[in-house]
Amino acid sequence: MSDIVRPYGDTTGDGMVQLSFTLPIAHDKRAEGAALQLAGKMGMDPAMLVHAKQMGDGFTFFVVYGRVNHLVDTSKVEVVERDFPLLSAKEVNALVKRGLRRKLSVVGACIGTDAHTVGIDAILNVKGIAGEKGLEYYRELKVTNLGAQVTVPELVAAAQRERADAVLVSQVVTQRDAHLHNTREMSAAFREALPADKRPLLVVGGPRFDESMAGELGVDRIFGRGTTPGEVASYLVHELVQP
Amino acid sequence: MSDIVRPYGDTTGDGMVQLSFTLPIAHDKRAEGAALQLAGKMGMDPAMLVHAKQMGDGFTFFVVYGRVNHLVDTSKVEVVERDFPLLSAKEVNALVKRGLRRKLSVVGACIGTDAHTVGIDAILNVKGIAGEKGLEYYRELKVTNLGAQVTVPELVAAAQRERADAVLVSQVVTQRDAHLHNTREMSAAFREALPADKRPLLVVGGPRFDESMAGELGVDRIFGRGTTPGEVASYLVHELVQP
Amino acid sequence: MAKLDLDPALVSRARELARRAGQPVVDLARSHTTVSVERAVLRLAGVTGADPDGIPWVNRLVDAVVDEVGLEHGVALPVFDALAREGLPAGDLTLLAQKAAAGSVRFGVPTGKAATAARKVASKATGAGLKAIDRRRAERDRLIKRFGDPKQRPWIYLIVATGDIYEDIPQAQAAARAGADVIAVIRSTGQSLLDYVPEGPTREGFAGTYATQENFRLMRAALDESSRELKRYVRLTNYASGLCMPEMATLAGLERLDMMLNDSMYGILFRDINPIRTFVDQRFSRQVHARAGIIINTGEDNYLTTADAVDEAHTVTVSQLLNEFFAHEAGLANWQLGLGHAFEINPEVPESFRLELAHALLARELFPDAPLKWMPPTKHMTGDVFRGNLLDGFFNLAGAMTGQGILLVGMMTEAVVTPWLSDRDIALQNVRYVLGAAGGLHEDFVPAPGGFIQQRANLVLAEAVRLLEKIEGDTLLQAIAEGTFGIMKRPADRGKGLAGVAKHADDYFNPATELLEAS
Amino acid sequence: MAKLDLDPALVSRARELARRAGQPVVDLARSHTTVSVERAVLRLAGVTGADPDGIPWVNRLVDAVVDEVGLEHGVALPVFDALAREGLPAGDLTLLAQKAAAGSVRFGVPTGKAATAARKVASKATGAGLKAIDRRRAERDRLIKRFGDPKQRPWIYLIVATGDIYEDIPQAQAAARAGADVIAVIRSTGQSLLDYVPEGPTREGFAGTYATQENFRLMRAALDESSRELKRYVRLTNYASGLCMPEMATLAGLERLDMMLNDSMYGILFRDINPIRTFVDQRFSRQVHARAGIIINTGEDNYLTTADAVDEAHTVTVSQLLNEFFAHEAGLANWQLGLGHAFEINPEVPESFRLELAHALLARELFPDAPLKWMPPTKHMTGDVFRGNLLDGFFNLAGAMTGQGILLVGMMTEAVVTPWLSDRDIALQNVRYVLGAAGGLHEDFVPAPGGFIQQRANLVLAEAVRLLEKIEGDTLLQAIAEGTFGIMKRPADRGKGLAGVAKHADDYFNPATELLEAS
Ligand code: B12
Ligand code: B12
Ligand SMILES: Cc1ncc(COP(=O)(O)O)c(C=O)c1O
Ligand SMILES: Cc1ncc(COP(=O)(O)O)c(C=O)c1O
Repeated sequence: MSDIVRPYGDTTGDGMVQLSFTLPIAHDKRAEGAALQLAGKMGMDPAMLVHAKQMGDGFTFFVVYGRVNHLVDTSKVEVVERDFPLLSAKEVNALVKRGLRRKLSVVGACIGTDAHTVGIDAILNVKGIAGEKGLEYYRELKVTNLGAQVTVPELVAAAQRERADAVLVSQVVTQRDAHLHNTREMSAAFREALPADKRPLLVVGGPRFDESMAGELGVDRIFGRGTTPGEVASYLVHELVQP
Repeated sequence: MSDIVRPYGDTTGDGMVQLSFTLPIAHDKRAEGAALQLAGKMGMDPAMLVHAKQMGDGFTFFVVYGRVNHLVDTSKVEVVERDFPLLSAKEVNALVKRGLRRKLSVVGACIGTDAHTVGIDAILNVKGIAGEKGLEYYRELKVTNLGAQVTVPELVAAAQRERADAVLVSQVVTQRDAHLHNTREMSAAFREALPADKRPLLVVGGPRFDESMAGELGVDRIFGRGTTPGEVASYLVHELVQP
Repeated sequence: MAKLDLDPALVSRARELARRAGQPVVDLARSHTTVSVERAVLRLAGVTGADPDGIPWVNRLVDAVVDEVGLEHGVALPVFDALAREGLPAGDLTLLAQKAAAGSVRFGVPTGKAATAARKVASKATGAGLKAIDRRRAERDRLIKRFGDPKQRPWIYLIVATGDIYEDIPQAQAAARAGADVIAVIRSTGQSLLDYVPEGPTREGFAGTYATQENFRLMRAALDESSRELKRYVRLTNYASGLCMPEMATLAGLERLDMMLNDSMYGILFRDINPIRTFVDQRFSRQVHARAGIIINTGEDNYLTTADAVDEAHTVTVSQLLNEFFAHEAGLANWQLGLGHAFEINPEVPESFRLELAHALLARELFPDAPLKWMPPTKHMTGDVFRGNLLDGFFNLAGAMTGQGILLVGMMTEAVVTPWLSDRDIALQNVRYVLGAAGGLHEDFVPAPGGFIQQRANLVLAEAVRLLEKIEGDTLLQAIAEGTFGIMKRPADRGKGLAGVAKHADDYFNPATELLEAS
Repeated sequence: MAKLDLDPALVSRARELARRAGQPVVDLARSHTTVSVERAVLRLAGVTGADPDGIPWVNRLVDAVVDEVGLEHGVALPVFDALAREGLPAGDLTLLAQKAAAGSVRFGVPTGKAATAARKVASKATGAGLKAIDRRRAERDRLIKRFGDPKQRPWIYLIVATGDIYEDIPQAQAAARAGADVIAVIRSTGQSLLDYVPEGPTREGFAGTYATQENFRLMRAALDESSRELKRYVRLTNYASGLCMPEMATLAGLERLDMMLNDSMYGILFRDINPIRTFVDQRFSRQVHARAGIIINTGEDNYLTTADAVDEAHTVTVSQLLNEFFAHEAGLANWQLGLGHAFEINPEVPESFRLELAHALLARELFPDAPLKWMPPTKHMTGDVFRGNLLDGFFNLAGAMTGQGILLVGMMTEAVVTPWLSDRDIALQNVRYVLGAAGGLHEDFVPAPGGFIQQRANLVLAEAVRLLEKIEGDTLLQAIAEGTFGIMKRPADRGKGLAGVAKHADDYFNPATELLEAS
């Protein structure tokens, strides 16, 4: 099978997509033309403007259907594939015990003004998520969950106090790129506070991260939507425990 | 005010749009990467993949939100603006009577295998649409509505028989560009059957036409979604009656 | 169950009026034949295939007979007489057709012994066709027993419409996997006006796929595979409608289709097919459906795309009563009557949802044993697909609250395109949510006594009775001519296909009808 | 109206238990003060503005007093005493604050005549603040009389959350024009943990706009304009929550906000604010709301984002009963109690919609005179915006069928972004459709006697009573520490803002509380 695919409406190769957006202009023929111009610039041709509705004084919402001419080359897709084996809790415990000869210390928090703890709790708390227990359940992991709205200095201090092997940070609010700013601030603080060889593994997670941005944000790994505790535990063992 | 605008999510200039499509591949990380690749090619950056759902064996549906970088230049928008005055039924009748000294003959039909007559009936029948009466209601217009699934030869013959000043054709089904094929076939047939000066004015309409394609399709005018009979009558007078 | 407090006397009166309005049309149907009825007979007798131009041999054969002896005697006698004269065995009818097309056979209407002999062979041959249909029906019963019926009512009914049978198949299977209980393959525009059934697998329909025997077979086989995989018998639907209605019914029986769109008036109103032609074809096709155990779906929903769903609600009721009468007369049982109606009230109308509930319950209570076919909003759908999906959800809810039998799943892109793969998935998710979350809500839905819903339903019933009284006085053909249904005016002496109709001669013979009416 | 057949004795018992569980907390609140309560007093007395770093003068003044004499006497006496000593008129409190910040004023707790004098001036000054609030309340009454209340229940409540007051304003006006009856300006993340109220108009919030007196004023003025245009009084909502709860309540009263999110436990559970701090602040802020004629919105809906909406449904009921008790004790009338609950059951749960109806009706029947605040699905919303809009439609329907008072409009992009302009428009269209098409359906909604819905509602009530019994035995603070609500464990000696709490000294004096409790 070829690596090249196109969007599929109801026939192979038809290239059909649906698009919606608002333009800050009142609704008239010119506005519809403007909407089609945007669709055209996005590569839709032909584009059918199927809905236009003015909102308030000077905004119009549009729905456009049509064919895009772009080809998708699946061989050129870059993804962060899981590059470590998925382990059971038992295996994680055994490997930590054998490889580290002490408990592996994990410090977690939701930093900045973000107060969404459900995600980090899903990873850390015994309760876990999707039928998997969280990291607290792992006998050989020592988990310190700092909760929400933790400042970066507090986090760095806690990591030092707990001799953290890994620091797990959650960021859910993304408006104005809050998650990116906070993550950068956090990784910079660790770089400043600790020499490279004393620095804990830095892991961030949240539903709207782009997993390929780890390098850019100065962290070791990013976990996105639908992460499970087992994946995180397996990753920690892979990175921190000599086999 | 500037002619340049960008899509608006919740802040001026944020450029935010929503996109959905299906790719003919099973759902995995690579598929998500492929979806983001497409969004990237459409000019979305950053693009957030917010939903992915496999359908059947080898298809995945995606929803993507994000910023597009394209600018919309409203001064470059090309639209078919109404270039004739909008007349009342009274005015239409008066002008026809004075300018033509006979009834203006209109032949309407839904051609090809298309059987959607509601649109053409809305234009032609007395009942009309959106509170406006249809062309049959105009005393000085003679309307022959051939109904649905009329073949092109039947239409040409009827136009000759009725000495049509204008032929009004409706096309609603657009799958596989049926409306475009049928319109081209129709205009070619009239070109073949009649010399240029005997040819009736050719008008097509339907909800999914691009009004700027008249030249390409060999017709004099295209009417789209939400056309009213008054607009059509005014256009006919503008084109066919000397002032 | 009775939530509307309908007056039983009024209900009986409505049925009686429908019977009286319908009977003259039945008499018409019993005394006429059409080219398609005759072709259906030949298909039952075993004629298959098409000439190199794609014209089926049944067409060539019927045309040849009609050319020489006319249609009024039926083709069975001339054909089996010629077969005997040519010394061909009954199995070689197709060969006879080929010869006839080449002009090398003569036809006449046999009399006496020749006629008796022809009659006998004809009955045997068409009887074999009916037996094949019986076997497919038994097979369906076996498969349903093995795989089971859908767990829930309403059954979930989805359309595929790519134009290409080989794209349709995987889409249909995906839909079945996602929860569809019934798959309908929409036909190409224009097919209903073809006076022949195309042959073979096809890939070039517009907004639908050609109905051919081979396409029927391919899709049924694919869905049998899905049924096995899903442990649930997935039904297949097509259209017995248009100029070839009787043949479509026959092919559906032969290929084990499970439901067929089949209305007594749709072709007249929406395809401008001649009324007599339609009523004759319709009766024969229903007799075949009755025999084949096929559920029919009638088309009242369509009226509400051209007429207003509030003003003309009673015309739907009237048409349902007529469709019921014609169906019973043709031998269909109540469980085979997928009477149509639809959620087509303008959503801007105040209390539109409660009006929908009133109309849907009225149908439910008038036809308690029929698996009503509940059609989604189409007319008031727009390019606003977000609103569209919401409206479809309320349609699904109305279906669940009023106990509809067959839920035709609405698509958010109704006003935009024929359904995309993803539209179907989104639509099924919508249905699953509504049935899962509110499937039992009908228990708590008790229209207030004398309240809005009861009043509305009783008003519609009263208007229906009033209209039936008028129709009974004027005749149904007159009512159709005047635009009573879907505001389409269709006089009895106009419309397509009238040339293919003939009044029976005294010696008219149709072995299929005889066998069908005997059973 | 009673559709659930609840046992009145059980309902009374639930209320009595809530009273008994709540009373110790009220006693706590009556015997403690907090820095924010004291700052609120100074705001009522007329201190305004902030220092060049943006720290309000009320903070500088309270901090100065606390530094010298501690919090336990209240700041009114030390401040008005100092004012007198400085020879400043009562109107110059802000000047005093500036001096205090510069370190040029000394504070002490006056006694005897000085105390009596300070008390008198303090009462007069704060009384002037309360009178300003009274004037705003009268103004609201006038405007409502002039422009009218929304025609329908539930009121339609929409959020704006751009972070920039100048983007918020046109969006709020557009929403009002599209049908919103109430506009809530969501606050920036983090504001609730600021121990001061920012000043001036702001443009840099994250996922919300800072609550400042100036932003309140700007938005209220904009909505007054909309009210005039639309001939319907458009209400404005913000948050009396977080470390500055009492001050927010005061500013809301001064700027004629109409509703405030104000819960007795939200800050404890979801912002990790110290329980004592919260209960003290909460009582004062509610006394101010009572005086200002503001409707409070409680936060039980939030529990269902962290706890399961079926398993923990009874914790919502328990919390509503506690919120009701605390509110009445603080002087709020039933019409001011926008008790919260939400449509948060996993939509995959069988009969989830009927379960929602049961829960929503339970709240309705337990609090017949309260304008319940009905919150849309959030937890089970996903990036599938098509499904999201559908779910919001069923949420709207449940709201209409169960007579909710304030409908917080759900957005299809809940799991994606803070609402876009178009999301709000789509959401309002959804509400309009549901209320227009099915607004009267409650008439036909009659839960089957002894059926699914009645059983469920009665079970939740029984579980609530059982939990209240346990809380009454163990104390509410203990229950909170154990994670009873929203499965968040919050011990009474932990959490933010504890340093800002003090037990009243014997000479504690708070002129505002005295006046509020006298009225
Ligand atoms: C629950 C919730 C709340 C609860 C939070 C309770 C709590 N203790 O966490 C409450 C009600 C308090 C709340 C409040 C607010 N919320 Co909120 N909330 C949500 C909601 C409904 C669900 C989030 C959630 O719990 N998801 C479930 C968890 C399990 O998923 P997850 O977080 O993605 O986590 C998974 C992965 O991402 C990953 N992961 C996450 N973190 C980490 C970390 C590591 C190390 C790893 C390895 C993995 C990992 O693994 C997890 C398990 O699979 C979302 C909407 C939605 N449906 O998504 C809005 C949402 C997140 N909230 C939002 C907002 C704006 C707010 C407020 C700021 C609104 C306001 N101004 O008042 C407030 C204030 C909160 C604040 N200061 O941060 C916005 C954010 C918009 C944006 N994109 O910027 C959302 C999207 C809603 C919206 N559309 O407006 N919220
Ligand atoms: C009503 C309807 C029907 C009715 C038609 C009844 C009749 N007598 O017309 C019935 C039920 C019979 C029907 C059948 C079918 N339909 Co149909 N139908 C519709 C529906 C619901 C509404 C169309 C309509 O009436 N609109 C109202 C009129 C007033 O609007 P309009 O046509 O746009 O006309 C306005 C303008 O466009 C303009 N205009 C139009 N024509 C002209 C001409 C001139 C000269 C001028 C000046 C202006 C003008 O002015 C009009 C007034 O403003 C649409 C879905 C939808 N909601 O849009 C599907 C739809 C058009 N149907 C569709 C299909 C596929 C079919 C079928 C082919 C399905 C099948 N295979 O069985 C059949 C067969 C029809 C055939 N052979 O053509 C598709 C077309 C898909 C596509 N884009 O290609 C649609 C979009 C539904 C869908 N999503 O699948 N249909
Ligand atoms: C009863 C009935 N028959 C037939 C059809 C389809 O007809 P055609 O194949 O002529 O488009 C429909 C359309 O939905 C219908 O409702
Ligand atoms: C009762 C209540 N108070 C306050 C808030 C908001 O709190 P914060 O401003 O701390 O984010 C909410 C959130 O929706 C709430 O429900």
